[in-house]
Amino acid sequence: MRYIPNSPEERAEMLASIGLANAGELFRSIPADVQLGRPLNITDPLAESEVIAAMEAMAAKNTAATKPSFLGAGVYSHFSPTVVDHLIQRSEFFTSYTPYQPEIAQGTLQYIFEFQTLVCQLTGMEVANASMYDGSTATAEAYLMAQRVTRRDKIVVADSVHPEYREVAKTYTQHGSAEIVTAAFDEKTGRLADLSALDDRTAALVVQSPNFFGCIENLERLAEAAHAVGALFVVVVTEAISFGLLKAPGACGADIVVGEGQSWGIPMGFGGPHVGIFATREKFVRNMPGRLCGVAYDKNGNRGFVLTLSTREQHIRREKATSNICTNQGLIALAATIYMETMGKKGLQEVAMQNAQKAAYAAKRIAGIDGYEIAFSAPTFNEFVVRGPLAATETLEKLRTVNGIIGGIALSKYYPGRDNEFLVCVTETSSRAQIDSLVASLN
Amino acid sequence: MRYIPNSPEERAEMLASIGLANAGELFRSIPADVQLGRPLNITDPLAESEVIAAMEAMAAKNTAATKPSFLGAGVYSHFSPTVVDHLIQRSEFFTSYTPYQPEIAQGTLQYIFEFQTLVCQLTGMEVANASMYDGSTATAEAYLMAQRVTRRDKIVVADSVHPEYREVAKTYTQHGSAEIVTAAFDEKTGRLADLSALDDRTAALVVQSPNFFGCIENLERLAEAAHAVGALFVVVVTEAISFGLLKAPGACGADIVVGEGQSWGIPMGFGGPHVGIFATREKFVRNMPGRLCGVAYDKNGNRGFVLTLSTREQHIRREKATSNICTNQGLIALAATIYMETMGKKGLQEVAMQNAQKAAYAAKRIAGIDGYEIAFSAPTFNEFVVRGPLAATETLEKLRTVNGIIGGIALSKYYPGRDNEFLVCVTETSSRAQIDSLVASLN
Amino acid sequence: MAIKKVTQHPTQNEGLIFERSQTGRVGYRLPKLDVEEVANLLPAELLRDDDLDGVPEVSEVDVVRHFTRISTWNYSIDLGMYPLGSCTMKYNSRLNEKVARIGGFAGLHPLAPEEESQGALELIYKLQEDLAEITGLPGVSLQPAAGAQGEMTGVMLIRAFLDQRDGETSKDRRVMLIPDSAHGTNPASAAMSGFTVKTIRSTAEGLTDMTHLHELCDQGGVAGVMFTNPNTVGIFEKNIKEICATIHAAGGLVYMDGANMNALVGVARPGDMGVDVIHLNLHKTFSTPHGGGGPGCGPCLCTKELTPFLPTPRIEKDGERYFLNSNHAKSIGRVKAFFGNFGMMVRALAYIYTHGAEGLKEATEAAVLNARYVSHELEDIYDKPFESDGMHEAIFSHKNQSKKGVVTLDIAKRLIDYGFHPPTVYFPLVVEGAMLIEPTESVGRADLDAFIEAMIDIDREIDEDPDLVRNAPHSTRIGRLDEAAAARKPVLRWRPDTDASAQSAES
Amino acid sequence: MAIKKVTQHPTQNEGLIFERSQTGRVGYRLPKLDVEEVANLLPAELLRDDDLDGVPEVSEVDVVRHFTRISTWNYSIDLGMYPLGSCTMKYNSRLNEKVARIGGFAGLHPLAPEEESQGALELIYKLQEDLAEITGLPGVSLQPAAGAQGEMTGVMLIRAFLDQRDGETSKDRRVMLIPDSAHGTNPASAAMSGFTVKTIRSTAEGLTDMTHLHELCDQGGVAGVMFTNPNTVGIFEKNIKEICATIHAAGGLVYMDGANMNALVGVARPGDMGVDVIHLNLHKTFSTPHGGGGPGCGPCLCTKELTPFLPTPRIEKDGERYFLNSNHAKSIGRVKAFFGNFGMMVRALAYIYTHGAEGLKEATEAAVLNARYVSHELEDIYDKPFESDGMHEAIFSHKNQSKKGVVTLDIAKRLIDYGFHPPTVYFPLVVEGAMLIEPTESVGRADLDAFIEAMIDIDREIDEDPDLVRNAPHSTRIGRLDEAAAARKPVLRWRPDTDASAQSAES
Ligand SMILES: Cc1ncc(COP(=O)(O)O)c(C=O)c1O
Ligand SMILES: Cc1ncc(COP(=O)(O)O)c(C=O)c1O
Repeated sequence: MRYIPNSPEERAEMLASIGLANAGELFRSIPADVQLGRPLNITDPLAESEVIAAMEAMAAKNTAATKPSFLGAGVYSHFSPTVVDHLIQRSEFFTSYTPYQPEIAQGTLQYIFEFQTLVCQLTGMEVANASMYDGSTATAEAYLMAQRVTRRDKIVVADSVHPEYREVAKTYTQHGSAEIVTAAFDEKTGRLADLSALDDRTAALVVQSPNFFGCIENLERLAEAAHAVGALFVVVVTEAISFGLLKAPGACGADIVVGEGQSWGIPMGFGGPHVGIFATREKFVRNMPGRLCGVAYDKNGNRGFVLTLSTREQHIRREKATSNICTNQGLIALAATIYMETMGKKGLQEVAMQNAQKAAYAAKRIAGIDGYEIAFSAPTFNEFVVRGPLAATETLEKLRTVNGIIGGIALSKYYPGRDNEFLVCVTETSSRAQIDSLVASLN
Repeated sequence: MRYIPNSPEERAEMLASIGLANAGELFRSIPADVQLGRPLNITDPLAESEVIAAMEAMAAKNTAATKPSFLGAGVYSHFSPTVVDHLIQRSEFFTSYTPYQPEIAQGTLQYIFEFQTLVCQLTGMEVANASMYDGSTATAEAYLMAQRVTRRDKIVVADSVHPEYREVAKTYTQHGSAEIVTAAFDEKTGRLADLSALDDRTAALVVQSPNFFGCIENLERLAEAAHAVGALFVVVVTEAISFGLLKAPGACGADIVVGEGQSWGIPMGFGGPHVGIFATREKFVRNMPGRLCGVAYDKNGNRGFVLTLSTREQHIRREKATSNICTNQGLIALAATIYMETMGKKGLQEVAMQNAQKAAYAAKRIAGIDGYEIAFSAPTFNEFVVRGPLAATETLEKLRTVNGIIGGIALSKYYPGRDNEFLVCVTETSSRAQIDSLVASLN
Repeated sequence: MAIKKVTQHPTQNEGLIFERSQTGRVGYRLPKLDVEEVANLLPAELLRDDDLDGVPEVSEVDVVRHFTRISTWNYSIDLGMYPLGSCTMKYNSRLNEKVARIGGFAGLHPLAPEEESQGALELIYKLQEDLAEITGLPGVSLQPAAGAQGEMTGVMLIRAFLDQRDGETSKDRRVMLIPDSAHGTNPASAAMSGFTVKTIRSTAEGLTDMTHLHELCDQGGVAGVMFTNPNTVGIFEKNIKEICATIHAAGGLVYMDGANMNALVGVARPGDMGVDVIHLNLHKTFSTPHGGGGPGCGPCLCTKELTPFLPTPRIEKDGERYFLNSNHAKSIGRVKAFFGNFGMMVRALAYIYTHGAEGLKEATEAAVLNARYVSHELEDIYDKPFESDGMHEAIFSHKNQSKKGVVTLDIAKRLIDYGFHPPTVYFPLVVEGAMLIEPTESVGRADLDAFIEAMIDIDREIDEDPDLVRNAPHSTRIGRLDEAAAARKPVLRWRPDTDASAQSAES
Repeated sequence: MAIKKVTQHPTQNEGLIFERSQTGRVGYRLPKLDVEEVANLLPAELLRDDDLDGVPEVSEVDVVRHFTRISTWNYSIDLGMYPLGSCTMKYNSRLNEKVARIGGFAGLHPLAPEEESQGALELIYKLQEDLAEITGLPGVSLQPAAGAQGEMTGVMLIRAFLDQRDGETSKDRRVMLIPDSAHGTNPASAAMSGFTVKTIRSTAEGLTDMTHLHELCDQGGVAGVMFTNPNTVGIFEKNIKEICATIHAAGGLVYMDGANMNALVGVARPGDMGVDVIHLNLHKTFSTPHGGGGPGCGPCLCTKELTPFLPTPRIEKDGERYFLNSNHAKSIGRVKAFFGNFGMMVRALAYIYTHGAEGLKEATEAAVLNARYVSHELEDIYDKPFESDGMHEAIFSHKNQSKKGVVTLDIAKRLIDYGFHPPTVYFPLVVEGAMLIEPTESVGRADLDAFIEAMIDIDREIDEDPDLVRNAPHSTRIGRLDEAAAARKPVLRWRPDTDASAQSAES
């Protein structure tokens, strides 16, 4: 086996040197009746070229990967500079472990510190952690943290938060004391409307902006409402590119900002691995889940970085930890860091602007088709809901089969009853020609 | 420009700090009448995604790259383990210069030393250099070195040496004193037959094995003939995979072995970059062209490596140098080294055996088609000449257009008059199915 | 000394990117906007007004040099032996990296129509089948992003099963038994599922204390046990069947932490031991890169009885067609958006294909042999806390050395000077000054011998020059960092006033 | 000292792969042979009988660790400033690496039918056109594999032109004039084309000595001149037009070595100066990676008059179709099999596309500015041998320091301790103890300042502690190597008896 350095000959010598006759004796401590005693029913070893062929054959069946697509809803098509994937393939980065030995892990620790800083800068928050699994689990952890901080149990969550995020949060909280109330959005604007559920038992008001329908929420107003009842204001962001253009949640009064960093140069990869972001205010830092990296000095005064405030974490606190998370999304956080730094201030602004402009162009063109309208009136970033004359599933199926375009997501998948509506996403990677052919095909 | 660190602002400051008003003044020493004074007539800068799109558009027009192919003739399709291309992309390797500062280039020097050793082991020679441009220029340098060593000028070269190699050697030697005589091959065996040109004015007998027709020469016999007249015996090898199976030229009496290392895991890449190999006997080392890496020690007795015997080279010897070569094919030599070491003794033997077996299978099948025969009787490795009923150009064109198979090379391209013959190459990357469909299509 | 004067050494003293930033530098170029630009597209009050203050401005060259330089400060598997016990730091195949990047995988949107993502569903399905065969447990969910999430998922399966089986009275079963040697994520995950933890003692041989286990079961209310096998000291729980039987008899279910499956693949299957549910760490046993902290993939596998409760959507097959099935009424629900860390699944399946059945078993044997070899060579010099044979890990305490005033941390740091990554230290807690050494199968004899020689040299150094060891490492860019001070006044992000001065080799 | 005892440090003391080899290790796996295996396919006397004796047997893991470890002993552009004068060590874009690996390029056989390789021919053609525009010379061959081969090609064009122009009498024109400051490849290439070399002196300002040039021309027999511009001391030959005129008047042709084109792209064109033929180094000016020694690509460009003599096949266009044209009767012939180092052409065109006209000029300006800045900051401390402004390089002699017994080599080695690659040293020969510094445009001000500070520190160290500098480097794995001894008894390959013992940090 080419991944095993020691040859059968060497292994035989080593066995002998520790007084064993054969490899079987290594497993003497396993009772015979639980030993398998037969070969696994798994393929014979494949050659390198055969593995590649098998994988390429499967990949080729993913025909959607090569078609013009307007899918968004939490995973976005953005261009990632070549340096991102090249640099994360430095084996010093991708073949190292969690930096528990700081003297030989400063490379990892320094980029985590840069990631934490960039997340703070973009979200407008004071502290951010080293990453969560993804936006959905980060949202779930926000529910739990809000309960810890406020010692209250009611979570008021907007109906327009990504449905899969709400499902995950429900799973995470099902055995705790949380009471989850869903707040409806306004049929005209698409924004969160009904805040009646907010009361003095409320731990958090949780909203997404731009929300699942692409509508940008009026965060300041919502923050006031939450704070008025002593609840935390939690803002979820699924499209991290929006930070380049839209007012930072932190500047709007958010107490916790969670979300998905996939847009920062991470491949869509059928949904993962992506990277969850989690940011909050300094005063809540000891209630945060996940790893934190901080500045430390050696005895010569050299600056370095270490994992810190670990007393929150499972390996110290065990059942009393703020979360059970251990392995996070380190390498993806690195990719996101490289993306943000390569794009830099100007690039993050320009790419956000291009997304907004192209989406606006597409929305305008589509609204111009008779029988079609933009379902909600609130301002949008790079996604919007289209209401058409037919069932969206039919419309999209026709686009796919007749025109070879993946036109978007039928809202009915998540919002039963909303049959004629579908969610369209337009990023900097959609060319005007592709948008025009979408419009032509709808026509 | 994203590759230029200093911003326009910074550059303005730097200009000021050295007392210049603008960038134009940097070029004061260039007379105005030779300054361009207009923008170059070249494209505007493209975005990263636009460059990729432009390149992929061109690459897509190279339809041959994705078709089953039986092309050989000096460039071969072999599988390269993934580690090869991954490791040469370590920037410590690919972004470093020729190792003129050994203390910070030991990585490069050590692999050159390993490359030299591996080339010696496979060719059966005593010394090898750090690489030449390719097999053709290595062959040309062998002509020149043979003249230097023997102080004779006549080069007897087999007609069955790669025609492009002979062309290049002709170009290199055209202004020297060399007299080149071509020796014909035997129409039945395909092996070098006529040695009548050998005489006491002969500097070298130059043969290729397996030769251009795929036929394995009887090197021992030829070596004796060459040595009998005091000429050097120069063996050219275009298919380096053959070393895994065939007797080493060094063991057959070769004085110089030159050839092409592309088969050692290097992409075909439309003909380059590949890597020329050059090996000879210890006693001729000071007459060799190209760089040599050798063992050296520091004052603490630590073993290291340095470029050595440079007094042969242009930067010291100038017009009296053994060659004008400076930049060589370093990174490709690294790739070849990684390939040889990854395949290892057993892998180099098995891949050679597979090539021979598959080619033999194909030859047998093709010979079985009526109207078709194998043109020459000598033993072959992974290439052979097929003689068919029609003009080879027609046969191949039909295979290409009708069956989508690139069937080989019409010999008439290089050997006018040999109209019905074409050269077929079968390597480990041709599946039995592909071979069978070639046979079926010819039928 | 020689380098003392060098205060600017770029590769040694690369600052934070924010310290490199210069107004006006750019590292990107986008295509020109190809639609008419609409002025004030959005109301001003929705727009950012801080001009992304503080976000760096650097060129592509700055980025490449920055990350290349700081990368050289890391140790990694590709540099050498990385014997972190419990972490299974084995070779991360390049082939797996390559196939995970194939466009048809990397460029696929998770919400693409099923008809157009059959290959991805097929891959997940095939991996599910192979993992089921390897563990002997038929129910599989690949949704969990890492081991801890796999644990939470598994524990929730137990909870859901009990709630359905016992109805109301299930609320009296909220005790999860966990050995004192367990990894911290076990109790943490149990707590997230509403269980209270009771700790099982370990015996002198490093095994679960059966009498204590029976006691605890007799106290009642036992929902189940979470144990690791081989356990966290690297010993196989030979009473495994009795453990399972005892728990089952007490009406509870058995959760096995599969982090140590590298000792068992192809040799023994949890399903055959009586285990009800398990998680795997594809980023350990199946070699997906640990990436400096993640990502991982923590599949949860279970018995037929628990299958109905698995997270949805489940990836199922109908004839030749693969599809997502969300209607499993009893499911605990989704634990992650979409389908989990798909990219890790591609790598893991490539790992399985490359090894095949025989290779998987060979890897297990080689991994256990390497650990046993290290244990055998060092047991005369370092205190081996348990008699019984270890499996894939060798464990030592610092007893012999601490007498001389040198502790595990010092030994770990000194190993760095010898070119090795230290083992896992001070875990598990049941062993004083634990050094948990997991060589994995990816280390050859020469490197093992060098490691053993280093450990022996260090023990000698402790006699000759203890301070040399106490002040280690000496060969790194930076010395031991004051972690206590760091936690007292945490600085968790850069700000314009962050002190960069202290980053020189001098000050 | 601290690390003194460490004799086995794997990352510091990785041996040769042959020393790692163990019988039975394998690093590969091929598919099973899918045809019936024929026994003794070939006569025994043709087969190898040495069982590939000595060829290593290692696992894939051994290979990855071996090369990763030794790679860390290299300095590289990605680690920092690499100011080798004349070598133009600029940033090697990752984008270029990516596009060069696109399957349609990397997997294309050079003898594939023209109809099925149009994209590759198109790429070559487009690069030819852009290089012609950049140099102002219309004839292009991309066949030469590197600069030296481009020189040989160019000189042969001159020879062919003269032979045709002068017929028989051409044999009386065999003198190639070359400045004493020229790169060694120039005379070597001239010799390969049957020319004898006469050396032109340089003036005190570092320019071609015009009077000497005229003298030499008057002596007759002049076939041409080979000069570099900016010349190898980094100064633009301001008399360029007169030089060309003089040579032309003498019946010769003008060859310009284009290695220093990074100072001119977008600003001035050799074709407009009267140059007849030039080579470029795509691995310098157009950023294709130098790869630790190669590969390169050395296009040869020439005037319309010389075009008929260019190597064949030439890549030409007929309507929309690109094709290979071999029938140019006057061609000097082929200089390389197939079409040259195509992979480098892909990278170079990507470089041109990324910069565009404006970016190419911007790079030239930035490169010249960086050099001028270094020159300005150091000229008070290091002896600047020439008055005139340099272009893309700063040149100093060690005059000021050698008085104190420290020479250029020592300064170069000490720079290593400061984290920089030394500049080109002792070239060109016309400057005593030359330090030829070419920062290129790829270095930012902070790194330039650090380099300048290092040079100043070293000068101070020479006063305070000259031995510190004389014994440098101190920060590398290995000290200065005894090159003389190495050349006296050359060991050029490993053999089973090669001494590996001396590879420890101790001995
Ligand atoms: C025994 C054990 N259990 C559980 C875990 C948690 O797995 P993960 O880090 O993937 O969440 C680990 C890994 O750290 C472990 O070693
Ligand atoms: C001035 C000059 N001319 C010619 C050459 C030779 O170019 P190459 O090394 O590509 O053959 C070089 C590069 O070393 C050079 O610096």
